[in-house]
Amino acid sequence: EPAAGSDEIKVGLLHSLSGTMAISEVTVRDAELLAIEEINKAGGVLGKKLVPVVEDGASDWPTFAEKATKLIRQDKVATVFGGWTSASRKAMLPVFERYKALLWYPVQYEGLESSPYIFYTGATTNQQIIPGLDYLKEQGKKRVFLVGSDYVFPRTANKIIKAYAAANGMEILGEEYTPLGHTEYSTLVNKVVQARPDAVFNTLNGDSNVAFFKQLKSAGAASAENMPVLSVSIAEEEVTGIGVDNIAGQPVAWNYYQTTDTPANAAFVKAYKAKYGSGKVTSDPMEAGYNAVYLWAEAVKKAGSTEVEPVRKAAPGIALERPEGLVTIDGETQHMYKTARIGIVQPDGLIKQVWDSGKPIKPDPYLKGYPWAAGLSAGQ
Amino acid sequence: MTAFVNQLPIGLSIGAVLLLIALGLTFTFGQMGVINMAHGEFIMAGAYTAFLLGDLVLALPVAFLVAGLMGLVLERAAIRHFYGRPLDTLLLTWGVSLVLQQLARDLFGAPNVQVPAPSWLTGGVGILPYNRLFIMGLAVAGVVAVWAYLTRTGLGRRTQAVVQNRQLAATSGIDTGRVDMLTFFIGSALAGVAGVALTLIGPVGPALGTYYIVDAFLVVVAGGLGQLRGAVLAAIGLGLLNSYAEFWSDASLAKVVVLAVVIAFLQVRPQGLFVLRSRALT
Amino acid sequence: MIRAHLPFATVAVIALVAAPLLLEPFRLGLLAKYLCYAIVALGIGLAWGQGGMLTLGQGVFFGLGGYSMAMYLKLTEAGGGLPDFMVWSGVESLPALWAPFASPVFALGMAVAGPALLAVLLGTLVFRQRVRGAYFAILTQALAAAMVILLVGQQGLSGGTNGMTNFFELFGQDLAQDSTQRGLYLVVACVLGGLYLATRQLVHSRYGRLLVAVRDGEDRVRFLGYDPALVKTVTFAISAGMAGLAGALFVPVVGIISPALLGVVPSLELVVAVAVGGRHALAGAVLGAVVMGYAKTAFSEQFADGWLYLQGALFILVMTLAPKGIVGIAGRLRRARTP
Amino acid sequence: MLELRDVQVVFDGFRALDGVDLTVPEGELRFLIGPNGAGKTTLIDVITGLTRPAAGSVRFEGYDLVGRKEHQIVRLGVGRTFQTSVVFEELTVIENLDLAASFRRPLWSLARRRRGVSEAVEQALARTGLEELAERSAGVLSHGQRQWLEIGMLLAQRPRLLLLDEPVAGMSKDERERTGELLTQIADEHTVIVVEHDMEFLRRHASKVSVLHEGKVLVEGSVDEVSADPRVQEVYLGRRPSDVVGERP
Amino acid sequence: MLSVSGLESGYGRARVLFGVSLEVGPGQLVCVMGRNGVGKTTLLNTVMGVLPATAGTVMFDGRDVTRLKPHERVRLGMGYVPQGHQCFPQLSVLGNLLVAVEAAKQPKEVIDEALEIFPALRPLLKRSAGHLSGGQQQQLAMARALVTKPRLLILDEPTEGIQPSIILEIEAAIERLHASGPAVLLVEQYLDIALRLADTFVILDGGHVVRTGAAEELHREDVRRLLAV
Ligand SMILES: Nc1ncnc2c1ncn2[C@@H]1O[C@H](COP(=O)(O)OP(=O)(O)OP(=O)(O)O)[C@@H](O)[C@H]1O
Ligand SMILES: Nc1ncnc2c1ncn2[C@@H]1O[C@H](COP(=O)(O)OP(=O)(O)OP(=O)(O)O)[C@@H](O)[C@H]1O
Ligand SMILES: NC(N)=O
Ligand SMILES: [Mg+2]
Ligand SMILES: [Mg+2]
Repeated sequence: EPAAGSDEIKVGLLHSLSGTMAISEVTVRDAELLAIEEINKAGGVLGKKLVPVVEDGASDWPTFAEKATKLIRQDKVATVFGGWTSASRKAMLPVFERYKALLWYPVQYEGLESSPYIFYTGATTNQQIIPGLDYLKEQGKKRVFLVGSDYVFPRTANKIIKAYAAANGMEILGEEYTPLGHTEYSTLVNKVVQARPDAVFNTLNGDSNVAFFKQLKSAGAASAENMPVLSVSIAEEEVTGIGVDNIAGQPVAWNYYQTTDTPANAAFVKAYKAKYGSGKVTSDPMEAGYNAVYLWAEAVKKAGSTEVEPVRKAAPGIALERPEGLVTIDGETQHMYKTARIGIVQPDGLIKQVWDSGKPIKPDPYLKGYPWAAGLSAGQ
Repeated sequence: MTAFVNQLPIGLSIGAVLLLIALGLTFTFGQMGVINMAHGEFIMAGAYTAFLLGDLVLALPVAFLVAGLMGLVLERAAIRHFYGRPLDTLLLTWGVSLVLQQLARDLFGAPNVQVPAPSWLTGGVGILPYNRLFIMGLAVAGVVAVWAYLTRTGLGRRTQAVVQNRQLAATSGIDTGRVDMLTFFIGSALAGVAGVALTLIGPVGPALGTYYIVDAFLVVVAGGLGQLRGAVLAAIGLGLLNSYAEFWSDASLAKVVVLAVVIAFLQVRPQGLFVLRSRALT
Repeated sequence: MIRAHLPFATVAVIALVAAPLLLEPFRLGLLAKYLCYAIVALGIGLAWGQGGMLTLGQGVFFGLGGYSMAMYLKLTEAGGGLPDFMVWSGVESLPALWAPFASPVFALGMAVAGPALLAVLLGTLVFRQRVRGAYFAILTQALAAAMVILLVGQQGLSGGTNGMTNFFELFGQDLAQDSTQRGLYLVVACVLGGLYLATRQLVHSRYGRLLVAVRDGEDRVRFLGYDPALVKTVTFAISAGMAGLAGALFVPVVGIISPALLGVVPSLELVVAVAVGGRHALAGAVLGAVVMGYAKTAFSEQFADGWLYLQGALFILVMTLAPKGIVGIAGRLRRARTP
Repeated sequence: MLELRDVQVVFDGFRALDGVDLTVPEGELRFLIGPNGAGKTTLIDVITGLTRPAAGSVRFEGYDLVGRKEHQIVRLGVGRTFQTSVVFEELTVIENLDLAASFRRPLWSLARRRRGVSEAVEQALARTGLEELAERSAGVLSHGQRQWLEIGMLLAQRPRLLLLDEPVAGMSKDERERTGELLTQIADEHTVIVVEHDMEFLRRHASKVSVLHEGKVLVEGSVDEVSADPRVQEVYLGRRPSDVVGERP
Repeated sequence: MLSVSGLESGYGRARVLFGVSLEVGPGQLVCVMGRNGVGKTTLLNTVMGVLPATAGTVMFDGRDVTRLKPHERVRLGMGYVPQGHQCFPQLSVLGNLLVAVEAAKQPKEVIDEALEIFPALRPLLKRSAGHLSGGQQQQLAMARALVTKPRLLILDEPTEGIQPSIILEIEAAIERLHASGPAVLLVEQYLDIALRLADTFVILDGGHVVRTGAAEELHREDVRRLLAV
């Protein structure tokens, strides 16, 4: 066990390295390791080297809680970068609050949350889902079918979508959930096809996306032109597994693509490929994880300490040029200002941006700025 | 109405998938009494074979061999110590399945991979795409082959003899070890074939096997152990049930309904659809 | 007499005195978790090792117990309001199902009685029809799968995939305090010890012999004038009740209950643990749960990337080389030493 | 006491029992013989609830046995042994016997440990000569020893009607002798039905014999009457009834 | 033909056979006798390789077969009818016979020959063997061994549970069979049959051979005395 000597700072990386979520989370960990390596190469933080302590959440929420406890109490890490699913975050939240430790969570999620001990570097709903809906509306897609995995993110997202639809003259033709890991979509495809929606809003997660798109494509009835499927959980990494043929031309909503044109991104993509192989792609959650390390390091520098409270105090207002553009920490919610982007999956498997919000959007996890969403965050 | 009618062929095609994944189990589970939880990983091996070859048709025979050989190794290395203890094989093979999943993760990476579907499989008839028809055809072919093997060859008979009375089989001149190997080879090989077919409709990744294993065993249980016609009817029945239950409710509830129906069904036919009764007490 | 109880007494002293003194709070918490699993394992040892019912759905009972306790904890914490997850799931008033769980007596009672009743129901259905062996195993496995889907689908009632977490206090004690956690550990250890003694008594009684007879020759038992379905159902219910109690203890110890804890995989892991420890001896079941729990933690900490290999390999090795599990190896060694 | 009327059993179209009428009064030792496949075991199966008759009635001490579960029939006082003996291999001989003797106790009372050996078990041990093997597990018994244990379990159950399916098959001469005496003794107070093929054994111990053939009772009578019957000779005894296997070791 | 010397075997730590030796010459019929539990079945199982021998050797046709698997011994010409009317319960009667025929690579016609000896089986050919009565199963077991055309036939209480008339048939069949060449190793409780058939006796007690000799040398009363408890 590496002792935290005077010239080292231990940080925890807690992602699923086994189980169903490993597909996505391993790459986020890799991006975080890259950031740590880069920071160390540049002299570390406060003159000390960062030492990553990697733990496996094993796609199992209670394990996330246990490993988080271990990182905090046993390894006494300065902070933890970790999680992907909302379930894992919900499981870790009480642990971080109980021990007053810090978690950096890198994935887009359903909002309606802000813990003083969590920094959210992925998008909240007003930075991804609502822009996605705006995009559909702009395209004249008014009749929408909702398809999602059966857990908290899709269900909450769909609640927001329905409220949005009610306020914006959209019609929701159906709302279907399938268990995580579900792979038989013929019935669902039949339902979708029969409903003849203008568009599908897809919040399926993980392997189900592969089955869904393959089976939708071979049913032949839907094409990206007459019935686009807008996805919010499919990034570059997932496209290969789905098969480009099955998803090319479909829209996705994120804050970052590998093709995003910033100098910081050029460097990030280059460094990532150099470290992990030229065939590898980068994606939004990876970039958010990569950012998280830099943002924390910046806060530590500013605070002059790795202690939790000074870092929290120092964090608000920190703004860095990141691969996705300017990212600023919002002190009130501990979420980030992020630029929303709609992209289209290209035949080469990359995603080309077709729309962006022009500037970073202020995070609004409780959608306080949207009158139609008033009922959603009641009780918070 | 169209949607409703469409569910019929959809149910049949779900049944065909179930049948294809359960077919190998009628060998390993039905004939040998081995509850092979690694069956799903043999399916996965078939799928990755298709990925490596990049050609579905070529992959069918190769996956048959690859998965079959994996089964053979498993049988020789471990399972043969467990005959007569079927419930223990369940746990053993589950351990094997964990290791194989992790192995796949290390060999091929955690993300899913893509197997290109041959161009002649694009398109379809009505609601049924050609790839579904292909799977149905494969399932039918598999059933016929298994049926012929079990009832038309001496090997099939020897397989049954070994399971039913191992010691007597040995003293009747049957090389029980060879029969075990062969049976397990075929059962696993069929999983490989199923894996190739599944690349047409599902994800190809390390967790592939886990998605199908519970359903596959339900089919075998509902059909009656080792009963080919039982497995066929159970697969079709469960496929249709699944299709209509999901049509009227949702995918989650459909799964629960399927299970409830299987339990209810076992109230009427405790040993599954078809059962060979024996006078012997257990 | 004294010699017969010596091993148990030694273990009891280590567990009740040495462990709380020597282990850091985090490790003691982990040990408490393993001991909760050991209670489930004890039930599996009874149902499977003795009674031959390979139950692959024990997580369901564990979960029912856990959810009962979690509902109580959530309600005390909400103090008349709605639990947090209901708020973000859009539930507006407390579901009727939840109301009685505000009472700790009801919640604890249900944690044990609920699983036992479900077991009686299932047992009556399947055992009367003489469904057994692999059929029973696969049915219970499907039950676990279905239960997870149901829980996940009922997000407003159950917290969905997330399950329930964020518990603050139990009977007025702050769960974040190390002293509370130490107290919980002692409670778990005592419950396990008591159940172990009771189960051992049962196994060595006539009932235990009958159970073995049912396992090895259910049909023949009928001709001795017993109803095997009744014997099996009662045993299954006892083991389900134990799993439920374990679940109820688990929740304040670990601080979360979620469908991931009661599905096919955790249920299988528990059975595997029993097999590794040695299913024919109750001590084996308990030992197996602790060893496998520890191995999982240790392997995954040391080798975050490849620990599944080690877990799988450990398990395959024990199963193939020592079909009677760790207890079997120990027994063989002892016999080798005493000529 | 036991009365079977027109009992029929059909398996996939095959009539294993084709209208059996049989009355066995209290305290009788009745032997049942007949060709292999005549339906003797099936008859016992029907009485004990293992096989459900397609038609006919089975009455025992006024109770209708048809449709009752196996264990309920045992609780009415009907016990049996099996042609292929089935004992609990992991339990010791004593434990096997004790289980057989304890079925009338309420289930909860079984949760106590067995202390010592009950009278019924002791008697069964003595009568079967299994004392020496008492603490051995039944799994190590040889074929013949298992036969004895089966008989012991039947005795320990203390039924009023005992049905024995080829109890002396595979036993040595002395043991057959002992079994015969035992059965005669038991029949004083109980009703006993024994299926056997050993004619010498019958000659020594049987008073009344029923011959079953193709699912029907062919003849009933004393051993001599029955073995003199040409039909019995034809279908069962064979051409050399005089020197038919008699001597045993 | 078969030569067993110093054979020891048992179950786990329990030894049952203590140095058993016996010879079966070509065309000879040797009858093993002994009370219940003396180790007769254990002896036959060890000779067939079902149980491993812990010491001693089994020679067949001058070849050491002690370490061979059961099926290899069958292929060398040993046929076995185990005790307790065993069968493959879910195969038909015909299936049971075919399995044995195929394993021994015999022509299908041998089945007809076997059915001549056991005509009662003919109407039952399609029935599942598990459904047969005990006696029918025992007849099937005999037939199954016969169709492999063994050169040494090993029988463990073949007449148990069989009706008197068929016992006579079996006796005649064994007599005929062994007259036509094959040697026979027989365990039998029916002394009459044993005395009529056997060329040589081997009497076991407590896992030891206590007496062995040609039929002429042994008198009925001697045998009886040796077998008494
Ligand atoms: N489940 C079944 N299915 C088909 N046939 C059966 C079944 N059970 C029994 N039989 C047939 O019924 C007949 C009667 O069998 P049973 O066992 O009663 O004969 P048995 O008189 O006891 O003969 P044995 O003296 O050989 O023991 C046999 O021909 C047998 O093959
Ligand atoms: N599986 C076993 N495990 C342990 N001991 C056994 C086992 N089978 C038999 N024995 C013991 O070995 C001894 C010899 O048994 P075996 O079956 O060879 O006897 P046998 O002479 O064939 O008797 P029988 O005439 O009753 O068939 C017996 O004392 C028996 O208790
Ligand atoms: N936050 C998510 N995608 O679960
Ligand atoms: Mg019979
Ligand atoms: Mg014997």
